[in-house]
Amino acid sequence: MTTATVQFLTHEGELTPHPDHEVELSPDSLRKLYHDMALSRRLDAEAVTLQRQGELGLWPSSLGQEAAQIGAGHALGAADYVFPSYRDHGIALCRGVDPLEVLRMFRGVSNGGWDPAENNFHLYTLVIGSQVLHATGYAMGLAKDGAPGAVLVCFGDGATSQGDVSEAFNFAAVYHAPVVFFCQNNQWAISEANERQTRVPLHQRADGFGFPGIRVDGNDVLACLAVTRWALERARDGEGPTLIEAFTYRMGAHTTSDDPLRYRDAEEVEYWKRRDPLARVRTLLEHQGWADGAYFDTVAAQCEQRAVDLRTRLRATPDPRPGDLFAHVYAGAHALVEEERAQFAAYQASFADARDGGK
Amino acid sequence: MTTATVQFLTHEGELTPHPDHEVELSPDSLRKLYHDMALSRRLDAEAVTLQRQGELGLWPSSLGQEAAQIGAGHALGAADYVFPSYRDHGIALCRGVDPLEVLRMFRGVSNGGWDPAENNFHLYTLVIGSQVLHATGYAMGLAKDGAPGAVLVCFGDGATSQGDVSEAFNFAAVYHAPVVFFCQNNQWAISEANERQTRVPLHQRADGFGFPGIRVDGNDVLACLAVTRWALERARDGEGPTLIEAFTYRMGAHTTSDDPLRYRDAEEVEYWKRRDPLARVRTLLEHQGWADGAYFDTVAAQCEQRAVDLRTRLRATPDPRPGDLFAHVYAGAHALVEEERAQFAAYQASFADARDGGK
Amino acid sequence: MTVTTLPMAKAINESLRRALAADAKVVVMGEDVGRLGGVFRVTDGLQKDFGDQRVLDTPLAESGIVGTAIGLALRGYRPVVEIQFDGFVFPAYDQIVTQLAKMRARSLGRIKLPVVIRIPYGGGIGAVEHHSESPEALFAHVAGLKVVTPSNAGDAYWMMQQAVTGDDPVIFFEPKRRYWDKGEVDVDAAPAAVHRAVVARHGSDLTLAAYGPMVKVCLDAADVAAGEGTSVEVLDLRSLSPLDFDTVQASVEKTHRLVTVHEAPVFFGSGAEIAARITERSFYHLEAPVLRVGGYHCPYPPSRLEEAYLPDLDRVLDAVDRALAY
Amino acid sequence: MTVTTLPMAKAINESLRRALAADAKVVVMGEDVGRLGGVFRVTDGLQKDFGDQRVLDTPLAESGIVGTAIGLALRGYRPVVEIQFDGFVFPAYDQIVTQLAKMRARSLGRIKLPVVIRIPYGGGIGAVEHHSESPEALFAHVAGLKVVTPSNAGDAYWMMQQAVTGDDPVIFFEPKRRYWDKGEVDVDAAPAAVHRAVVARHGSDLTLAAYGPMVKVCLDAADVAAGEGTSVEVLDLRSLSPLDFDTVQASVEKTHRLVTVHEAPVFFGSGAEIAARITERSFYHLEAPVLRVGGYHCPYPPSRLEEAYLPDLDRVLDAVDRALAY
Ligand SMILES: Cc1ncc(C[n+]2csc(CCOP(=O)(O)OP(=O)(O)O)c2C)c(N)n1
Ligand SMILES: Cc1ncc(C[n+]2csc(CCOP(=O)(O)OP(=O)(O)O)c2C)c(N)n1
Ligand SMILES: [Mg+2]
Ligand SMILES: [Mg+2]
Repeated sequence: MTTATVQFLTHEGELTPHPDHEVELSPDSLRKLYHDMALSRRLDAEAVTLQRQGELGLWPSSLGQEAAQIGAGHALGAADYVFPSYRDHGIALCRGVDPLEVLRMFRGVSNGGWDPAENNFHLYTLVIGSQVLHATGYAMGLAKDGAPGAVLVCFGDGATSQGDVSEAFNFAAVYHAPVVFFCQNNQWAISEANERQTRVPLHQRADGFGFPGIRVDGNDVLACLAVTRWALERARDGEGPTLIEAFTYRMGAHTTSDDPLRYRDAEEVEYWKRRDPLARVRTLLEHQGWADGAYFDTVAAQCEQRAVDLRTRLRATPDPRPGDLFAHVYAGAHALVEEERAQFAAYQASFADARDGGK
Repeated sequence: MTTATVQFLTHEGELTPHPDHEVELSPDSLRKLYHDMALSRRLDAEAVTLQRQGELGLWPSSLGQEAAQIGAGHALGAADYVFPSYRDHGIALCRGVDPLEVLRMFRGVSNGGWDPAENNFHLYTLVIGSQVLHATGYAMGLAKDGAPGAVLVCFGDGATSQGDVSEAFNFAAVYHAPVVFFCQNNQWAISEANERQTRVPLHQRADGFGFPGIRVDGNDVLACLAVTRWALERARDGEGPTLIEAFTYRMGAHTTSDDPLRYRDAEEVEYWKRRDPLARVRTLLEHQGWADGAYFDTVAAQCEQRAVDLRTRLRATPDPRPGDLFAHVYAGAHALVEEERAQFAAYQASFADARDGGK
Repeated sequence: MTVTTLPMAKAINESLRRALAADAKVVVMGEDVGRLGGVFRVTDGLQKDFGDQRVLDTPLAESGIVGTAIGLALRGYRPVVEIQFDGFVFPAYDQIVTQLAKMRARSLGRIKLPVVIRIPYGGGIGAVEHHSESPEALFAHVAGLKVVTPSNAGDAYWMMQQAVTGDDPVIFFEPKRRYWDKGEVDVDAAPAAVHRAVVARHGSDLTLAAYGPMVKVCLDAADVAAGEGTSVEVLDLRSLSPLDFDTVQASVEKTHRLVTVHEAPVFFGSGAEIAARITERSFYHLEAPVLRVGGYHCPYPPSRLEEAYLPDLDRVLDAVDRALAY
Repeated sequence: MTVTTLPMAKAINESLRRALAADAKVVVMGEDVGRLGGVFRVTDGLQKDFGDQRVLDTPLAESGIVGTAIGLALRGYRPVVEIQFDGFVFPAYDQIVTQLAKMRARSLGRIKLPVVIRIPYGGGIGAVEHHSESPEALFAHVAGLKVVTPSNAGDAYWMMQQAVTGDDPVIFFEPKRRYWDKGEVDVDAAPAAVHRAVVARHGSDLTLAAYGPMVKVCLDAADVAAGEGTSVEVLDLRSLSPLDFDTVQASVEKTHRLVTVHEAPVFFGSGAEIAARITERSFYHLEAPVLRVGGYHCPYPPSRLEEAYLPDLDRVLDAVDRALAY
């Protein structure tokens, strides 16, 4: 594969044709991409605010990665199955997952929350790299079933260092599994820059396992869409796995617990602000005459409305009940869980009694 | 790197010049290589016999891999440190490890046995791939110390599938560690052929991590020597890691417990017999006029003598004492170990008492 | 009733064969399980009969095997994974502990992961390092996993059926030194309810609680004890998570003395949990503290020392004597 | 005597600083330990002061970190490894269990591996999944490892000195919810001998045995109990392998009642080992069975449930009452 970065849209918002890849452009599709990116950004900002207000325990912001996520999200078909990492709120949005579900998880209401089967969107995985093997196994199953669809699995630049990810690359290659490895290289793994993780551009990792790796401008939604679509089609057509390295930038902190001022320069952030994934689409929409100020105002208002709605619903989210501890540990019976559940209930009741007794 | 296989000596025993690599040939050095290969083979055969006779619990034969092991072994300098796998009896020989120590391990007398510091030859590692990380860490330490020498680490084709091995490749690349990854691709991991482990030739794995990978004819001792020497020099010169894939063949069973007739064809074995690593050196020695029948008889007699000696000494090897169980668990004191040691001694003594009491 | 006499390895083989035939979603996977039939031949002939889409020789990577098995289970499969030896399960430990065990709870019960992980375990076969260990405590401590281990061919057959058809992940420990011990297998009727301990031998003076490879040792010890006038009850626990404390309690409240026996190290081993819980449940019934027989706090030794390391008849009888001396 | 008052995190930082200054072979390594100073700032400033050859930001791969640390130790280094959170130690579990723990015995004592693995552990900080676990039992069961955990700043300082300068691998569990609790650190005199439990509060009616984050909870419970006329002795175990049973036994033979407290699940947890061994040692002294307070047999719950899950003052007092009721 070429080591050049696939780009369709420069950071000044100009279209650049690409020899190998293409994407059809229409006012509607471009506006939809813009809309989803704007919504993703707005809800992400809302989540950061909600965390500051104590409504969430933690939030890993996707700020700056909207092109990668919305591009990949738009490439997916209904039969495709996604294994996200923990920062893929944009893809969740494209899949139709209620953002409230994602926030509930970071509120500490559940460790997962949504129904993966409903939108073919698996739960977030926090143990770095684990899900890459799950995705590969799922893809092996798809192939066994002769089912349509492919698997897209998301992970970060840091994750590529984990043995599990290399094992997944190898299993996928050996079994020729219909899986697209979608690495969002946001250049940071918490405080560690790419050179602490790898000596070579990450898409090159695929060469060593025997399938194509390709780098795409991760801040160019059109390129991300086109390349992901291409890779998914390859997978569906039985051509095996692909590694996509979406080269992007984590504009914010690693999570709301993190302080990036300790480890990276303000200039770097400024540099990447000028490569903002939304700005360039906005420029293109304007240049093409496909959207005007009124349109952008409408989008902003819609997003605002969604944010307000999300905030309201989150605040109304009840805590789980203590007895839920024991609810889903096993599918079948487990004597110890039953014993502890009963002891716990009795213990809880003794408190209620004590309270009622006016203690 | 070239994907062609480096070869100096065809399997008919003819010299073929190589554009990138060379090795100086002298009667003495070639005879020494032959001698060590022959000795390795003879002692290996002795070990198989000893296992059949119940003197060993298990033996993983190195039959067929003598060129790879003796070639690599001769490339090592005194300051280099080796992390073997569990089949590297030929390299152990080159390092000066008493073969009895290796046999003691497979007799079940110890789980390791020799002193790694004595010959810069680490203990065998049975958990596939683990030692590749140890080697990388050791090499990182060498570099930190500014010490001379490099690390050579051995592993098999199957091992390349383990996450640990990929992690080691990546650590070595990132830290530019002076380590040579010496993969003996004997084409089988117990019953699994290469295509169950990888989609591409294994030396290619290195590309994805950013250092050179090279395939060498693993049945050509001259090529193995030259390429390993080259890679070790690169490492010592601060040029970082190299992956060598020595393409060879496991002529025997995986271990004495294995029955390869269940999973591979006789023709394949026959094919590789014609590529025997010793035969071609013998032919070359004869063609060059550097050795004659008398020489080969002498070598055979020497090897026989070593085998007899080994057998005698092995048979005289005492079992460890039961109390040794507790001997080396910790360096410092550990109350539980002391308690159990005392209980065990008392229990053992009670038996002696019972026996003495004529029970 | 169709009873046949089979070695345990063959009973498991037959059970897997039945599972593969009954449900197209059952897949068997692991290192060397296909063409070779596994290093212990437990999967012998399965690939030949069910094809390489059902019985997969995998790359040599335990994390990869379990991780992809989880993915297959998410896609509706029921993978039965073989780990070649006890000591090689640890590369997969992360996938087992953080993913396999927890994903059901994480999904609020929406996801089920019916993955069976078969692990030949235990010593006594004169093997090299890492081939004789008993790591069951390291799995029983982890919520979300079931941990079982048969002691005989009939149980092995049925417990495998239960494991494969159940909807929870099961760590299935196979006592490798009993693989060739023959036993009766009734393919029509399961010998005991799932996750129940059974009384392998009735007695009244003391209870021995064991599982897997140690059940036979305990039965032998009970024989010898009987000759010396002591009536020993032997329990075969069969399952460690859940652990059938009711059966243990009932036995102890009859015999008033309990000795636990396992190959794994005593320190933080199964015996500790059994001792602690039974002492709590039956405090006033115990006439002696629960004594524990097991491995020492040292790495599993080289094979020429394993006789000294492993609990055997004498060590069990020694503990029986000590318990009776209270 | 040079006593300063420091939060535990800072005490460990100072201890690492002292170790780095005292011995050029000490290296600190892990994810984000350098520039960032670790997510809990325990290694804050160390890279700045000792350079990136002594304090290494590593690739994101726990097996790689521990595996290369073993290699460095073989080369004569004394690596102090940070695992970012308890739930992320499992990718390294294979290297820890099969290599780090066993290599000394494998080499007949010729190899020493002075590797310290620091693990911030435990809950109570409102974190997401995998960030609140207490996996200590999974290490204590493994021979060849030492397992320690301080409960206060002074101990943390000294136990780290002992861990780094000792020649055995040490799993060093740091109770993350106590990181910011201040305590006195005397940099001239170690507060207690290595691997000894200490009596954190004297009492006569019942013994509470705890470690790490639960010591404070037990001290608080003892306070409340004192107000109700019950004199509770609190032991801070400090080390789980080896575990100082002598001190526990001495206390129990005085108070006749024992309750163990830890955050980890009770099933197969530390409390089981303590209960089993102390019951064996002090059978005739116990007036009640050893009761165990700890986590339930479920995955660590989402943070809005952790209050229900974690042992707290009330649950400890409930167990105290139950033990006294015998
Ligand atoms: C196995 C494991 N180790 C460590 C962590 C702690 N951790 C959480 S995120 C992170 C960095 C991940 O970086 P990257 O893969 O680049 O993803 P990004 O956060 O940039 O999206 C680390 C080290 C973890 N979650 N899992
Ligand atoms: C982690 C681990 N898993 C499984 C095994 C069992 N096992 C021993 S050797 C072997 C095959 C190794 O093949 P390869 O790496 O090609 O080396 P070779 O035996 O051919 O020299 C396997 C699966 C092991 N030793 N370690
Ligand atoms: Mg990143
Ligand atoms: Mg091989």
